[in-house]
Amino acid sequence: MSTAIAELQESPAESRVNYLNATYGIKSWLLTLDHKRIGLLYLGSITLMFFVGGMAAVLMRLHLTEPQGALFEPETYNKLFSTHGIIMVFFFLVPSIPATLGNFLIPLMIGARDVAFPRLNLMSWYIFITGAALALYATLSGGVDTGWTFYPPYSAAFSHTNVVAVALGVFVAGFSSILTGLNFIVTIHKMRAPGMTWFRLPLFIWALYATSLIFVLGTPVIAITLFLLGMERILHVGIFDPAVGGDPLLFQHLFWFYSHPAVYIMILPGMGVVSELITAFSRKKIFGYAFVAFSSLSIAIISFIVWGHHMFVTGQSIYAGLVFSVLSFLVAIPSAVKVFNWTATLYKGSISYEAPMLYALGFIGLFTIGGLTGLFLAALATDVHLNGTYFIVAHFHYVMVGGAVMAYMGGLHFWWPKITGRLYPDMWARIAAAIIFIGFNLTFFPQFVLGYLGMPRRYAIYPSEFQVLNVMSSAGASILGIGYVIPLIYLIWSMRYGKPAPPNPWGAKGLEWTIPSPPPTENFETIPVVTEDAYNYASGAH
Amino acid sequence: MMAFLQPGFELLATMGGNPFQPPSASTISSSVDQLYYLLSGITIFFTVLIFSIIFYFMIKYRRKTPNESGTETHTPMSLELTWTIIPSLICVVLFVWSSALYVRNGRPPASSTEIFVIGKQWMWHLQHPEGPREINELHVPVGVPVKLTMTSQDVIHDFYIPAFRVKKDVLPGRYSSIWFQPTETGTFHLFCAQYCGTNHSEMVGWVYVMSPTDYAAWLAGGEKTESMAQQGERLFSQFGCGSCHSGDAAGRGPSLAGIYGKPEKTQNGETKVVDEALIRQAILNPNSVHMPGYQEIMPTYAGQIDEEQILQLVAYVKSLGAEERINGK
Amino acid sequence: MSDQGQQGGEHAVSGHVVPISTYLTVFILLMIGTGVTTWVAYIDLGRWNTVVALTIAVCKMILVVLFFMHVKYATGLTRVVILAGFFWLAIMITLSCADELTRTWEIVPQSWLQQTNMIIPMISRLF
Amino acid sequence: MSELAHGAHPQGFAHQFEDMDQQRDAGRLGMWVFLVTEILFFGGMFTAYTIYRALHLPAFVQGSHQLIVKFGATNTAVLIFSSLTMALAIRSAQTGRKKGTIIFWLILTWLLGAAFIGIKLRFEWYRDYLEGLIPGVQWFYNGPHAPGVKMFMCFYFFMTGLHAIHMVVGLGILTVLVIMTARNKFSAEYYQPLEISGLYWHFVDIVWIFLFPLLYLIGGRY
Repeated sequence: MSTAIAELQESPAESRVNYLNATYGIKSWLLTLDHKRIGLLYLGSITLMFFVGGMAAVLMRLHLTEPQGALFEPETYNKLFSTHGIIMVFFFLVPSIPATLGNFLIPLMIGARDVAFPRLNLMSWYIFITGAALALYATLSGGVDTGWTFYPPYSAAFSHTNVVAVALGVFVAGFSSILTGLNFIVTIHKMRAPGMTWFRLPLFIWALYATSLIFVLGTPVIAITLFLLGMERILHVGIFDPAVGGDPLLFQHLFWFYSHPAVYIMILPGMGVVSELITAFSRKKIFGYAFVAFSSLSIAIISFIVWGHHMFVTGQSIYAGLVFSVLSFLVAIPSAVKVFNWTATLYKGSISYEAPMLYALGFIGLFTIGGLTGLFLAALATDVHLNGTYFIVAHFHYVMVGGAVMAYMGGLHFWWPKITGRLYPDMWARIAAAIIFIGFNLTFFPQFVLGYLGMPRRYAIYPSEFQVLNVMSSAGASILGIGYVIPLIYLIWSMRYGKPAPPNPWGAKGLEWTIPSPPPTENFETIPVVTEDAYNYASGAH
Repeated sequence: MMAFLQPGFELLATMGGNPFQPPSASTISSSVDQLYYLLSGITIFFTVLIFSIIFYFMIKYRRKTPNESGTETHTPMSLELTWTIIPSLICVVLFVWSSALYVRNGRPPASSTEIFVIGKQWMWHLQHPEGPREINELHVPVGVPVKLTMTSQDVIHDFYIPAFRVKKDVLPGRYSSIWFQPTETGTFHLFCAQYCGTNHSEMVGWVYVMSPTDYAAWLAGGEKTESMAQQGERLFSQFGCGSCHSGDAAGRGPSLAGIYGKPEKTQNGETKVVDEALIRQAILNPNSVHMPGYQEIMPTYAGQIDEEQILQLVAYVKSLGAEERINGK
Repeated sequence: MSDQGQQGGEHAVSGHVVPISTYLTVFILLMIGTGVTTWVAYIDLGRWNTVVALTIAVCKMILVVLFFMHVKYATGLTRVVILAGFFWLAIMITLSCADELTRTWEIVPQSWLQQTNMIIPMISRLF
Repeated sequence: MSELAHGAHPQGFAHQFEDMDQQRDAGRLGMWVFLVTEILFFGGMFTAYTIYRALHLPAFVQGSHQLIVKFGATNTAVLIFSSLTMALAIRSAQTGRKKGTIIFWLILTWLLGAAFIGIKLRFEWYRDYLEGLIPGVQWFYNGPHAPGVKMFMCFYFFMTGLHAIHMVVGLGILTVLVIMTARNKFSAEYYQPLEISGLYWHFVDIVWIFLFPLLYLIGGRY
């Protein structure tokens, strides 16, 4: 791939100085400026958040096995789904792929020694941790019961829970997103190796560039919105209080101006990962590189003009509803283009089925369902019936969990040998992938039906005719839960006992595979010069 | 596509209820369902398509030797255009159809019966113009269009009747409305579909669709109550509204007779149609809709009057024909 | 140099020195703008007061951005970044207003109702 | 690729870059991207303001009349002047002037910024406090359109408050720049911290250029 590849020795990781063993001690990690170590710091923190949010989900599903609620008072249940939503959205999904894999891989993939602003990078991890600690403290000590959407007037005047503390946590974590996005944009613009032109960039980089745009353009708005909400709650000045002329729907507009694009913060990096996995495991150039690249950008841009579809039944004017509906349908097109291009990439490939590929294929299937069910919600007449029901819950879990988390798991497995220098047991990984896929569908498919039948979301108790489907969903959730614990175990195990990984275990293309696993602190001994397109598998030699 | 699916669902429905479909009991529910089936058809078609292609490729092009690479294919523009244009066309059709349905369902027929709804944590208060009040229950006659005028006393709620496929947020500080025309008698779920606090899931109730005779009997039965307009009239005199809005030209306030539904000029020079929302605003924040030619002397009644009483006053004002005089004068 | 392609031109202009006279001219124009804005506020132009005040503000902003912030001498990339910021602000304001300011309009115009009554049977017959 | 990369490191050079030009470009782009986030940050507030102003115009006019134009106008002039001095500080670094000159312009900028905040605090906010015009803290206003005026004053305090916080941060940055200049950190070849701090300072100025007509001059003063 590059003319300046250092001679690779097949020496075991331990005997060579790399970014993991270059320095030791807590301080060398907490004060590190190395993008790879910062990526690992994020990995640790978001894994913790994932299991906290996951615990809340497990408890919710257990509670819902009985129509009258099996475990909790409604108040506790409300706190559980709020905790689940807030932790998973703001502290797991948003930073998941960008802050871990993105941090680790962007400089490696574009041939740079580090991101443009390493200090800022470390600072954004500290900001994230501060926000996360605040949110965790607030949710665990008394909790919050507004849902992750914080709609006033409930959140501003009626809830008796820790709304301000949690909103502050999200507000703080927002600045971490902004700084990460800023860092990535500058890095991708200014730090590319010689010869690494825009159209030679791996698609993962395109996807992260699009994601960073959303970070930078959207996150400030949620920050200011939560600031206004906090002020309203503390001072009761009436910004969102209709009694004095305020408009609670204005909060929803500002909230969704960020939070709809935030969905694409979660899914776009996933799409980038899948583009990498599909090409690597079919050993073939991606089908329609430019289409996939530009569809990332157009998704990022269109994502900002569709937020009103969250508000079709809120009393938004019918005229705005029509505009937002037609714009929402627009997103379907670049998403469809991506799915078709991935599928076509398989054509005449040389396909192998290691665990990352299984996750990638699972992603395509689940994202297809998640995307298509989005059409129901962009269509005004059906949205009226389905909005606020379990159909919504199922739809966005298909996109966020079936899409983003599958891709995250796939990416983590794909680059794990590069990150740790160790191989994990592939058989276990395949089993886990299959369990997650099955458990996921069992959990969330029944929820589509529940939603169409009319069961509203966020219900602690529900009419008994919905019990069968709820029990099915809970059963699926227990399988899904097991599916997520297995990788945690074997990945941790592999860090110590796994076989040492060669520099390029998959025979994949890309600058990150030209350097040893794990990479040295400076990434590249000499900056490579890129002379060919991405995914040039035709050039031979794996 | 629909043609394939619908008979199946209908068959299931005749076989003692379709477990995958909620009851369909209003004039709009079947058209919404039709769109829903089309969307389901599209979803199933493309999901099956993608899955089959993937499985086919997975088997056909599996890696046979470890060092094999894929065969490079070139990207035909025509293919890219095909799968850009076909989804676009599908989206256009879906948008036009769903929007047409939404727009048509957005405006109640002029002949609708009006029922007033107040949401509060965590119950629904409903009042019929004839006077009867209900909590978490709604009795309506079959075959008659019903318009609900709704407001909330505290947080945002959402009035949702799955069997009618209607849903609308109920917001504090303003009136929102939905309408439906039940086609079948029976008992149907009523849900709050916007999270509204601790007992959100208990803010549920039942809608009873009755035959016109049963409905008339239901209205007549129970405690004898004044109509909403009569209750409003009582409030009108209780708050002393008639001392200014006396109905003659010499009154300190404008006459309210026949004012409902008419465009009126406000002091800012805007022309506004007098509707429920404007009357509400005039009671709570009089100066904001002050009419020219009168002094700004009306005090606000915010805090002295609740949402239910405002609705009764609205009903009273609506009941005033142009020829009637206020307060029986 | 490591950067390729689009950004090639940036380095040539990295240290542009703006003459003091330009700075002073811009400063004087900005001061005049402030004076005019304030002065105009005391003249009754009806709705145009706001338009004039904001137009002057935009002009002042453009002067600051072009000269004090050196964008006149910067690359296309910088300009795109700035325009993106304002474009997204415009999206937010326009689409929020699309709802907030049309809510008091007639719920559904009568003519639309008639059209939907034509469209719906036409499309549903297709399927 | 530059020969500098692993050779002698020039003043202020960071290891992850290939050469000074790349570092300069990256820093400048980074600041611009940051300013874009600032546009959207203030933008959320401007959006809310625009909508409420349209919905409650008479009340907002009434609210605007509670403010004193002469202080707003003075402060606009003060800030524009400080932008000029900031630009001149950068120019003197660019052209390799003595560090005394740079420090002179920086301190002048600092003083103008402080004057802005002083005027804001002493003649505006303090007076608002005495007159009970601070919603949620001290509120006596009883005139016409009271709810709308309260809303207006909320926005006035949030917007000018956020702006003032940015000013205070700016003063902090200026202090650091003065110290760095005094320690000979800058030269005609390396003055980037000055340059990108200047961008920030000018941005804060621009925000005020909009806040002045939007808050003080609604509906005219005739």
